Formats: sequence, structure tokens, C-alpha cells
Amino acid sequence: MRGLSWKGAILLGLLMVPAVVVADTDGMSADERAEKLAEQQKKQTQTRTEGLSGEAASIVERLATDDWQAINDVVEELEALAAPETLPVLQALSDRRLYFDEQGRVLIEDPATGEYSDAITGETVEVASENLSQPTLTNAIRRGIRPLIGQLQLFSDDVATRRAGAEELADRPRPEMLGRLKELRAEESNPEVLRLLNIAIARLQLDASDSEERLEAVEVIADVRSARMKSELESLLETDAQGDPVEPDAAVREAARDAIEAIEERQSTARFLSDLVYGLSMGSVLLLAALGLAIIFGLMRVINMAHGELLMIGAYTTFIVQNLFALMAPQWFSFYLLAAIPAAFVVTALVGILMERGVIRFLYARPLETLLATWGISLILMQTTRVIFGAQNVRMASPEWFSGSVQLMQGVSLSTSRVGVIAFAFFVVALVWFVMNRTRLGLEVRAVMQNREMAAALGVSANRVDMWTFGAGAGVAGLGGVALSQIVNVGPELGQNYIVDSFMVVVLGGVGNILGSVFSALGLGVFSKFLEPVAGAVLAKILLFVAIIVFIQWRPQGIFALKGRAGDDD
Amino acid sequence: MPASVKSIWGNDMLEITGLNQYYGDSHTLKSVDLRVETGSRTCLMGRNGMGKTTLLRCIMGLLPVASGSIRLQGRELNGLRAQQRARLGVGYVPQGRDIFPQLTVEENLRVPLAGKRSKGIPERVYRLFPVLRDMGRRRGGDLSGGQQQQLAIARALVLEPEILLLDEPTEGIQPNIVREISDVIRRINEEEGMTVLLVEQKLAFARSTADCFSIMNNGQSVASGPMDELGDDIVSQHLTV
Amino acid sequence: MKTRGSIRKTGLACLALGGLLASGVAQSEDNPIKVGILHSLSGTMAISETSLRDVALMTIEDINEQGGLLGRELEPVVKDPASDWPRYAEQARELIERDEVDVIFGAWTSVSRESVLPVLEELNGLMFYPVQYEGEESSRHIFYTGAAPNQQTLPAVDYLMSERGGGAEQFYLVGTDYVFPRTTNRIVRAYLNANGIEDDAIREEYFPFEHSDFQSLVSDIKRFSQSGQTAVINTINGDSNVAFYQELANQGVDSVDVPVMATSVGEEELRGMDAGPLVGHLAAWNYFMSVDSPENEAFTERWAEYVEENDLSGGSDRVTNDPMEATHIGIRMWAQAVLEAGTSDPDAVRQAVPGQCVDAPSGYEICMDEENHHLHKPVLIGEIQPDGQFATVWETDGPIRAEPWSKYLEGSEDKKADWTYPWVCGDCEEPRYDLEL
Amino acid sequence: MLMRQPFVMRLARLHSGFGWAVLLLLTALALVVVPLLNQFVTPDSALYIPDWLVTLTGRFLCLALVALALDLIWGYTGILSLGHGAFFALGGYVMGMHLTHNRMETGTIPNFIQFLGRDDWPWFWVPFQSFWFTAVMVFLVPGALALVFGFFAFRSRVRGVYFAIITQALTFASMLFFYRTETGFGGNTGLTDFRELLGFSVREADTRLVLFMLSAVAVMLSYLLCRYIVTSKLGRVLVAIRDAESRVRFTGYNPLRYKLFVWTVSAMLCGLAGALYVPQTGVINPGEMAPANSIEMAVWVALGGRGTLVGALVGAGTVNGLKTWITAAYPDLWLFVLGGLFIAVTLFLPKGLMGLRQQMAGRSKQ
Repeated sequence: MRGLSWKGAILLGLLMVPAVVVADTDGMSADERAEKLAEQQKKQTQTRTEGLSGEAASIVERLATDDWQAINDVVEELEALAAPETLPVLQALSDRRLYFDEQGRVLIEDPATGEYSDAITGETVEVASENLSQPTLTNAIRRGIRPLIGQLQLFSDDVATRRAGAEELADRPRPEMLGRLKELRAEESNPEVLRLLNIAIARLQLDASDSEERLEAVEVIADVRSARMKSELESLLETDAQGDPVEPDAAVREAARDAIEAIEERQSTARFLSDLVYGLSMGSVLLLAALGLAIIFGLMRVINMAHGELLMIGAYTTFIVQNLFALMAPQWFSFYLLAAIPAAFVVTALVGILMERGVIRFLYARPLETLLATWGISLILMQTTRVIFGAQNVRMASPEWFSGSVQLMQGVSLSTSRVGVIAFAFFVVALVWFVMNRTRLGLEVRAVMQNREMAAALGVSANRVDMWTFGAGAGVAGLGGVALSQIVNVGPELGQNYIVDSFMVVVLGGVGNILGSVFSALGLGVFSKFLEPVAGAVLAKILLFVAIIVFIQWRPQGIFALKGRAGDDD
Repeated sequence: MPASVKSIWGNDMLEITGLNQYYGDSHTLKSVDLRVETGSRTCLMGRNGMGKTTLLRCIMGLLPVASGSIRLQGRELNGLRAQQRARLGVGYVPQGRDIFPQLTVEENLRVPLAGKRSKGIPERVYRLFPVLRDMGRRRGGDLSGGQQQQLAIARALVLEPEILLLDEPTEGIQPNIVREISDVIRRINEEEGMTVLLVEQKLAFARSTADCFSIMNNGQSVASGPMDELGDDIVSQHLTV
Repeated sequence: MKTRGSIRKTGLACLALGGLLASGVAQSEDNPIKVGILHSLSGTMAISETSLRDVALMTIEDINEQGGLLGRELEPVVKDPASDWPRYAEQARELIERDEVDVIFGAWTSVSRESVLPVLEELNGLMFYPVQYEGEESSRHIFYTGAAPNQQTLPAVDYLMSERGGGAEQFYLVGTDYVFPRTTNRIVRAYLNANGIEDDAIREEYFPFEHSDFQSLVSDIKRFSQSGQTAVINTINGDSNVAFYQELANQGVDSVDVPVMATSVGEEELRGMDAGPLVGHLAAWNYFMSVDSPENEAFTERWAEYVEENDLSGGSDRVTNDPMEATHIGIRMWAQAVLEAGTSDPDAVRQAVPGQCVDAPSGYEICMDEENHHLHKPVLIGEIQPDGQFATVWETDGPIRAEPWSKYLEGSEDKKADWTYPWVCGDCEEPRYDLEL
Repeated sequence: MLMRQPFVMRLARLHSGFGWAVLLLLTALALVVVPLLNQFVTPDSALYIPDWLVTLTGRFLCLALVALALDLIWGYTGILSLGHGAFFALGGYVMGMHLTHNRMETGTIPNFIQFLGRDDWPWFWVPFQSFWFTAVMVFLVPGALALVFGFFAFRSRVRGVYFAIITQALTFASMLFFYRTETGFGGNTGLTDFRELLGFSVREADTRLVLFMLSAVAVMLSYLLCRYIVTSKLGRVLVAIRDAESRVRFTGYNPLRYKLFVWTVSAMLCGLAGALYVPQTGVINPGEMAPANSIEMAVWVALGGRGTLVGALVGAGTVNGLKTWITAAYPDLWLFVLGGLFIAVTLFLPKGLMGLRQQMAGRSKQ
């Protein structure tokens, strides 16, 4: 533990890397965009039309059908018409809020109130929902509607709406829109919207007849370096049947080649970075799963086979806290996770203390038998959970602020929950470090672990310290359970999946050395993520296991062997 | 029996009668009797392997006894755990010192505060061993043998014990520190009235440090009395090899 | 040793004959007909199989309320093989030998079915298997009431390739590493090849059961999808789906760009997860709880009522799904066959089941094929809704006949599943059954 | 002097007269009485032993053999292995491979090999067509794995808790390895649908009876082998290693060789058990290598009493009998019972059932 202060600092620094990688601001990130779009739609969506007339009305009327071809035609005609007043209809269609009744009236549902309004007149309509049908909607139709909505949004006075529209178009530009996009570009004043429009137009102009325009387009795209546009650039380099290049202008070809190179470079960086980040993410999950064991097994030498079940109890406690919040304080629901952290700690710590007092303290001298007894405890805990909560998984809802993802770089995004888990892992490591090095309990624990007899002779109640250490280790396992509940399924067998992994982490890191566990968990995570693309997830895992087994033969005391007693098992 | 009730001898800090202990099949302590008067500096002597360390460990509660009684200020210690004995006032400096090697010097000194009200290291410990103050942040395992011995004594003193058990404090230590240790033992005894029970092989050190002696041979107590009664005959009979 | 076999057989024959002569009628009225239910109620598969036990018990209760069959009550015997494949075999044996059931309704994974099959063959048992599966099997002892690949996955692939479904030109096949996804994907690959999609436009990945870290996979799907219109065929089974879809959503893989077609995600599985990330993705089944038909209305209402009466865990959240419908159809078909045969004897019932038809909740009249022990079923493709239900976006014109042996697989083109007399099994030339009695 | 005794004499001294009598009685029970009651007694008689019970007992005997093997290494050498499930399963897979060959018609291959994109048997499958090759491999495959693994582990002086944990990792990694379809052993499904062994149908009750008798013989002979080992000079060295390994090393013995020998023998016995188990169960799949199974094996031994050999047999029989009964009668209770058993045995029966009498005597003395 000593030296965690500086080593910890390095480690923290290392983990800050992903956090400080400047978020890509070219606006072409799929997830960010989707998220923003959804947000925009929430705010900007009009739930009814202002009333339609003329051609728009006559086209919209024809949505009252379940023939998908007809709907596709309607969408195409609306696209040609480009009437901003049809936006609410299209959004309702896309969100499955559009209905038609037996008289052929097209109705829009207001998701907030559940009211229906006539799409043509804009008036509220009283209608029984069982008489309503929905027009057929497929992903293919949506694919047409999305850019259309984007295009119509560009007519808005609101910058945010225009930006949402421009983002959509930059992503899925349609050749038919080229002319209109150019007109809109001429009028646009907002630089961000303008930039996005330029991208959209550039993508459409890659096959312009004027080579100057093509060159300019390639340059705009090269600037964006989005992998999505790579295939478009590649098509410029293709050769026809005679072996002549499709693109006549050598300068354009050259520019395209450079752009592709830049994109590929970026892609490989992204791949490396994503392997690293996913590895750290996986490693921090392993770490949280193993940390409690690093205390119980590492410090106390108790082979706690019920460790997995302590994780499970932590996860179930989170589930209970979630339900209590939903029941008693729905307005605070999104903060249930914060409340679950102390709750899980306390509950699992109590279970741990019960285990220690009831069974384990009689077995300190017989480590191999602790193994059997704790395995028995594990079976009982698992079955108890089944009896109480059922054999099936329970449903965990991630709080809103915990869903979504963080874009670290184009092509590298990490879900918020995993970022949270990484941060939480460091919080827990820091907590353990603090308790071990800065508190009375920590001092006594370390004293007892180094020399039990001497500690007792100095008035330290080794017995009591055992109890608290076990309780604390169990509590930390409970914290691991809170984190796991956010990324894996919560069921009675949750813990079984982590028990062997946890032991591997602790043994590899060096028994008795918590810092070693931190490094071995993160290292295992990163290695397996770099192995995975080559070997596949399972083989990667097997290889790691074999590597660990070999490693232990070579260095039985783990990566970070403490001098002296630790690591020596007899 | 409450601690305040004095034994029939009245002024005994520690009184051991008929103590028997077995290690596996061997009978290591054979009905040992020992009295340590309050305020005395008693030296427990004997050849190697005669059961001195075993006796100290039994007093501390680190080894189980088969029969017999150990009383501290009249209070029976048998049945109490080591930590309870420590809190009743038994300070222990083991053979080999048993410093916590991974803890800093300061942390080593803080360990005995477990059972104490005051959460600080008593100032007088640093007065007795000024060197420990400067080494506060060093790891116990990094200290020299002499420094470790000082640390071990200091650590036991933090407990503010009634009786201090020292097991061969001079073993493997350079002479200047041996003298220092002898001084410290006398000072705490004379200035604070702390009773000392010392296990020592070196006659000179025992003579200069202790005022009473007790000799064990083959697991039995064979002789005891004031230090000036420790004549050559006793020495040659029980102590010289 | 040979003598002993024949001694026993003769003994049995005498015993049976004696029984028939002596107390045949009385016995049949007193004794209930025993029905075995073999679904895991604990372990990994409990999430899916518990509901099948429930719906089977419900259907049996309904039959009993109408007076049972042939004047005899149905008595369900429930076992829990605890998601442990060899135990399916053990318990099937117990059901037939010790509990003397006449039919078993059970199994979910192909592994469990394959583990039971030898027992059925040995003891001449009869089982109804209610789950969509990979085909390439046909047994005289099993009636398959779930879909064969041409009744689920292949129409789904067709849909994805069609203009309506988005015109996918590249396919990413993701599955759990076991026989159903492996075989299904072999068929899918052969089918795609036959439809002009080359191997370099197909990628295939497998993960173990319970796998929960799909970060690398999803980022690979993202990269792959950049080179053309891509669809994912998801044969991941069970709990892993939650993590998979969550990761898709987290990395911004949108159903509009890359639709995911699931073959093992139904209403019951969605109940256990937050449907949010799945919305817009697809699933192919033969029945959805949202199907609009009078039979389905009756079925779902009766189910809700049954759940309430028996206070089943989950309560009003409980849903119906495709394998539940298949279980329901299977039991009703078996009951009709018992009535037609006039006995619950497995051999007689086996011959009476082909050709039975029931009005199924899916809104169609579903019939057992005369030859191949599989149902004719309609195929529905649904889009996942935020409430965990499916909105049908496409369906076949009517029920499709099952092809247990896929014509797209080398080696099985010529195989035939034909259990009309004289019994010919699919993967062998010799009849494996001869009428001895 | 002792070592120069003729082998037969040495063998005769394994047991007291009483011990031999019991042994002979049990052998007679398995080889004569059970077949008689199964074959020639009518099913409605109270004495009739039904086929399923014969098969069940046959399988229990295989599990008892595993317990015996585990006791040899744990009880006498103090090395707790949590990886014996892997050796057991390997023996099972070897036999399963032979049975799979038998079931396939010539020229066809099972679907899981087709999944690998090939249309013929992989090289590591081909030789298992031969029964005799298979019979040898039943011992050699688990034995070789144990030898290599043990050599490195014992050489590095990995022991105690560490050894238990890395053997657990060994079986876990093997499980993952066999779960993969790419590995070519049937993946998740494993090997199943067995039909014939040496021309006899494994589904016939007669064949099952013979398998039961074979299992009984295997247990008996293995017991004698283990007994022979532990009563020899080798056995005394083993116990010395268990109690004080460093002292053994100082007295000039190299514990590595002794440990390695017993460890490998133990693994081979497990392989034999697996090979007999599989045709009676009808399926072998990677689930057998789940760490939980191996831990359960340790409980059989602990319950019966470590270091007694007989205890291992008793423990395996007791736990598996209980399991069969309770999982059928009170399925929800089984894990509570098993878990409770684990705890109770470690807390209250450190010497297991075999030590019970001794323990009771000790208590009454007090």
C-alpha cells in the first residue's frame, strides 16, 4: 500500500487521458448527433399542424393507407414540395404518432396529452383509439423521412432547429436536394450550420461535372475526416473496365487519395484508442469486482468463494433502492444510484460481518476449508436470492444521466455508464486507500495483517479487526455490485461470472497488495481488448488465463510482491 | 476479582504460581513460580531453551497454559486474550523485536493506541527516544537493529503499562545502544515506578539494569532474590554453560 | 442377455393385455392422463422457460375444466432440469419411466432437445417442442411447434434485402455460440450467397452465453456498416441481448441505418429489459402479443386472468410470446389427437397428430403437416416499440410449410422429413421404426 | 524386508481379514446380486432393481471413483485440487469422441465439425475411431495434462491455496475452451446422441448393466491401487509432505517426484471415471468442467473424511444420493442442503463421517 500516493497519482493521470482527449467538435459524431436530434425534437416538435391547404393537404391526405409504397410516394412528393408546414406530420409519422381513422382522416397524436388533432385542419378531434389504424412505417421509409425533416428544419427561424436539420443532411444528403441546399446556404448566417451545409453539399458534389467543384468537395470532406465518407472518396479512385480511372482529373484523384489516407490514419488512431479505452473500461469492471476480494483474500488470506454473491447482494441492494425511489420519491429517481452506494456498502458489509462471526472466524487456521465453507455460504445466498426475488433477472433502469455516451474522438465513444464505472472504480480505490492509510481501522488492519500476535500484544483486538476487515471487504464488494448492476444483468447468478476472474486479478496482482490488484485488473482489461480483435472474445480470455497460470508458475508472488511475509503461503 | 483487590502478598505486581505448559509432547514449563514485586526491575535468567521466552509469552497470553495461575496486581490473567492483558497494563517487547516492517515508525507507535483514550503518542516516549521523532516517516523495516529495539520499547511504552516485559533487548545490538537501553529501563523504573521484567542472558547487562533476579532451569524456577544475592555459585550452577 | 430382453417384452405384453381385458374401461376412467412438463425453472434459461410451464399448466387447466379428455383428467407432472442439459435427459427418463407420462411438453434450447431425443427414442416417448430452431433434424418422437429456419430467419433476410426493408447489401451475423445460431447462420450464409451476396459482405461473430461486453463488436459493426447498407441478424440468446442493444444505442448505431433483426428476442425477453435502446429494431416471429385477432384477444385475456388467479410473479406485467403460443397450440393439437385416436397411447397419438388444425392466436388456422412433424406457420416481422411490444411491419400472405432440412445446405438438399407410413426418417435410409406389437 | 515381500503378500496385507471380507461382499453384491435382481426378478417384486436404478448407481460409482482420486491427492498429500472436473471431463470427452465416431455413418461428420467449414474429420478426431486407442487415451490425455501442469506448478512450489486457485482457473479455462465451437468438440452442446460401444447399443438396459458392473470393478480395483499406494513407503512420504514439506526436502527426498506421481495417477483415475460415466449418462459437455462441479467433488471427500479412501466413497455416495432425492422431492431446497452441508462439515466434522465415531468417542471422554 505504501507508495500508492505517487503510484496512484500516475495511475489517475493515466486514466485521465481519455477524459482530456478533446471531444471532437466537427459535429459529425453519430451518437452525439442522435442525442441532440432527439433533444431538439423534444423541444421543437410541434404536435399539431397550423392547418394545411392546397397541394400539401392533398398529399398528406394520402397517408391514410397501409400500403408502404404509397407512403413512400407521399414522402417523395413532400420532399419535392418542401413545405415547412408539413413538418409536424412528418415528425409524427417518423415517431409512430400518426394515425388514420375509418373516414380517412389523418390524425396526429400529442404524446404529452394523448389528444388527437386532424393533420389537415389542425383541430382537435375526439376519436376512440380502437378505430384508428397506423400507416405502415419501415426503416426504409424513415430513411427517406429523416433528411426531409432535416431539410424542412432548415427553414426554421430557430438556429438550434436549423442546426439539427443541417446535421441530419450532412449525414444523409439526398441528390435531389442539392439545388435547394445551395439556396439555403446562400441565406445561412450561422457559421456552424453553414459548415454542416457545406459538408452536405460537398458530399453531393463529388460527382459534379466541374472538376473544380469536385476538388473543392474532396477538400471539404478531407477536412472532416469522417470514416463514413471514406467509401465515397474511394469511388473516385475506382477504375472502369478498361482500367482507366473513373475520375478524369488527376488533381481530384490526388486530393481524394490524401483524404483517404488522412481518414485511415485517423481510423487506426481511433481503433487503438478505442481498444485502450474499452480495455480500461473492462479493467475497471474487473477491478471493482475484485477489490473486495483483494481485501478479504489478499489481506486476510480467507478464500472467500462467496465473494461473487457479495457482488450480487450489492447489485440487488441497488435494485431495491431503485424500487424504493420509484415508489416513494419518484421526483428524485435519477439519483437513486447515489443512495444505493452507501446502502449497498452497509448491507453487504453486514452480510460479511455475519459470515465472519458465524462461520469464518472458526476457520482462520484452516484456509482450504474456508474455501468449502464459503462456497456453501455462496450456494445458500444464491438460493435465498432466488427464493426472494425469483430466478429471473430483475429489471434495472439506468438513470437518465447515466445513459448515452461520451465521445472521446470520432469513432471512439464510451457509454456514460462505463465512464461512470471507471470513475467509480477510482473513487473506490481512493476510498480504500484512504481507509487503509489514514484511519485508525486501516492502521490496525495493517498491523494485524503483518503480525497478528504482536498487534494483539499491543492491545489491538485482532478478532475485532478481522470482523471489520471482512465487513469492509464485503462492503467494497457491495460497491462493486452497484457498478455491475449498471452494466450487466442482475440475477442470482451474477456473482458466479466474476468469481474466477476476481481470484485471477488478485493472484496476478500479488496477494496482499491492493495496488497490485489495481494494476493487474486494468492490465488484464487492456490486454484482452487488444487481443479480442485478433483472437475473439473467448479465445482472448482463455489465452489470458493460460498466461496467468504460466505467470504464476514463474512468479508465484504476483506482479507486485511485497518483501517479507506476503506472498508466502505456508 | 476486581483489579483493585491486592493479593495476599500485598505488593506483588506479577505473581505466577504452578504454571505448566506443554509444547506438543514436551513439557516446557514445569510448575513455574515467579513473583515480581511492584516497582522492581526483575531479571529472568537461565540458559538457552530453559523456557524464559515461553514464560513471557504465557504471561502475555500468546501461548495457552495447561494449568497454574498468572496474577497481575492480584487479578487473574488466565482466560484473558492478549489484547485484554495489554489493556490491563502488560507491555511486551518481544525477542526479535517484531516491528511492523511495512508501517512507518509513527504508525508503529500508534498501533498501541487502540485501547487508549488518548489518541496521541505520549510526548515522554519521544523524550526517551528522541531519534524516533526524526524517523517518523521511515518504514519500520528500514531501521537498524538498535533503532528497531528502541522503537519496540517505545511502542510498548505508548501503552503506559504497569509492567514491561522485555525479551532479550540487547540481542544483536551495538554496545552504545545497549547502554542507552539500560539507562532507559532504569529511568522509566525509577522516574515512573514502572515494574520491569527482563529476560537477559548477558550477566553484566542484567546486573547493571535489574535489581532482582529469578533463574529458570529446565522449565522450572530454581532461584530468585535481590540482584546482590546473585553470587558466583548460582551463576556457575545455573547460568554458565 | 438376449433372452432376458425377450422375457421382459413378453412379460410386458402379457401384462398389458391382461390389464386391457380385466379392467380396461374402469381403469381409464379412474386414472388421469399424465402429461410431463420439462422446462427449466432455474438457471440461465428460467427467464424464458418459466412462462412456458405456466402457459402449459393454463392450457391443461382449460382442458380439464371442459371435462378432460376421454373422460379422464389431465395431470401435469412438472420437472425442473435447472438449465443443465444432461438433466433434461435424466428427467425425461424419469417422466416416462417412473411417472409414466404419455407426452412431454418441453425443452427450449436445441441442446436440451438433443439431450432428450435419445431418451425419447429409447423409450418410445412423445414430445412437443415449442421453440423456433435451426432445423436439420427430424424425429418420429418430436412434434416441432416452433418455426424452422424457412419460417423465421429466411423470410426475415428476404425482408431486410427488399426495398421495403431497407435493401441491405451487407450482413453482420451475431450469435451466441451454440448450435442454433451456428446452423441458422450457415443456412443464412448459403441463402445470401444464392441471392448474390458474397462472403466478403457477410461477417459472422459468436459469443458465449452470458457475455456482456459488446464494446468491440459494436464498434466493428459500425466500421463494417460504413462500406454499405448493412443489416444485423441477431441470434444472441437470453440475457446477453440487453448488453448488446445497450451498447448499440450507446455507440449511436441507429435502427434506421443498421437495423438489427432478432430471432430470439420476444415479448418475454423484452419484459426483463429497458426497451428504450431497442426501439425501431426488428424481430421475426410467427406470433406477436400485439396481433389483432379474436383468438389472440381470448388468449391474452385468459392469460392475464390465469396470472392473476395464480398470483404468478410479474403480475400484470406478464406477456405472451411466440413460444407460449406454440406451447398452447401444441397442447391443443395433442388433445385433439387424443380424442381422435380414442386413447392417449403415444403410438396412436403420434399417428393422429398430423393433419390436426387449430385456430391459433396468430389469427390463422395452423395445421400440423401431414408428413414432417412441423407446423405450417405465418411469418411476422415486428418493430420493437417503447412499451416492449411489437408493431407488425410485414407478414407473409399465409402459413408457410416448414422445411426442416434446408435446401440451402450442402448435404441436406435431398433429405426428407417424412413420417408417413412406412416411416422414413430424415437422416437415414433405413426405417428406424417397425411395428412390432 | 517389508519391500521384499512377494507382491501377493503385500496385497494381502492391505486389509485386515474383516476388510477383505467386506470388500468381497460388496464386489459380490455389485457383480452377482444386482444383476440377478435386475434380470431374473419380476418388476412387481419388492426385490426388483429397475434399470434406471442400475444406471444411476453405475454413474454414482463413477463419481465415487473421482472422489477416491481426489482423496488420494488431497487427503494424503494435502494438495487440494479444484480442477479434477477437468480431468474427469477429459476422460469423458475421449470416450465421447469414440462414441461419436460410432454413431456417424461412414463418410458423414457431425454438424459441429461442419460449422468449422470442413467436410472431413480433423486430425485430432481421426484416431479415436479405434476403441483401443481411445482406451489408452482415456488415461493418457488427463494424465498428460496433469503431468505438464503439475510439473510446472510443483516445481515452482505453488501449493495450498494458490494451487487450489490455479487448478480452478485451469478447469475454468478448459471449460471456456471446450465451449467454443471452433475448438471442434461440439461446443456448448458437447457430444451426445451416443449409440454403440464395441457393437453393443449403449441405450440397451443390458449394456447399461454391464457398464454398471464395469464401473463397480473399476472402483474396486482403483480402491486397491490407492490403498496400495498409501500403505507403501511412497504413501508415508506423501503424508510427510502433507505435514511438513520442507522437512521432507531437508531429509533428501525430492517432493516434486512424489507429488507429481500421485497427482498424475489421480488425474488418470478421474479420466477412467469420466470414460465410464459418459456412456451411462449419454452426454458429455463443457458444463462438467464448471468450477462448481469440482468444488462439489471436494465436498464429497470432506464429508466422507479425508485421508481414509473409504470416506471418499461414502461421501460421494451420500451427497449424490441426497442430491437425487432432494432435487426431485424438494427442488428449491437442494442448494440450501448442499450449502448447509458444506458449512456443517467444515465446522463440525473436520474428519468427516469416517471420523465421526472417533469424534463422538472424544466427546464422551470429555
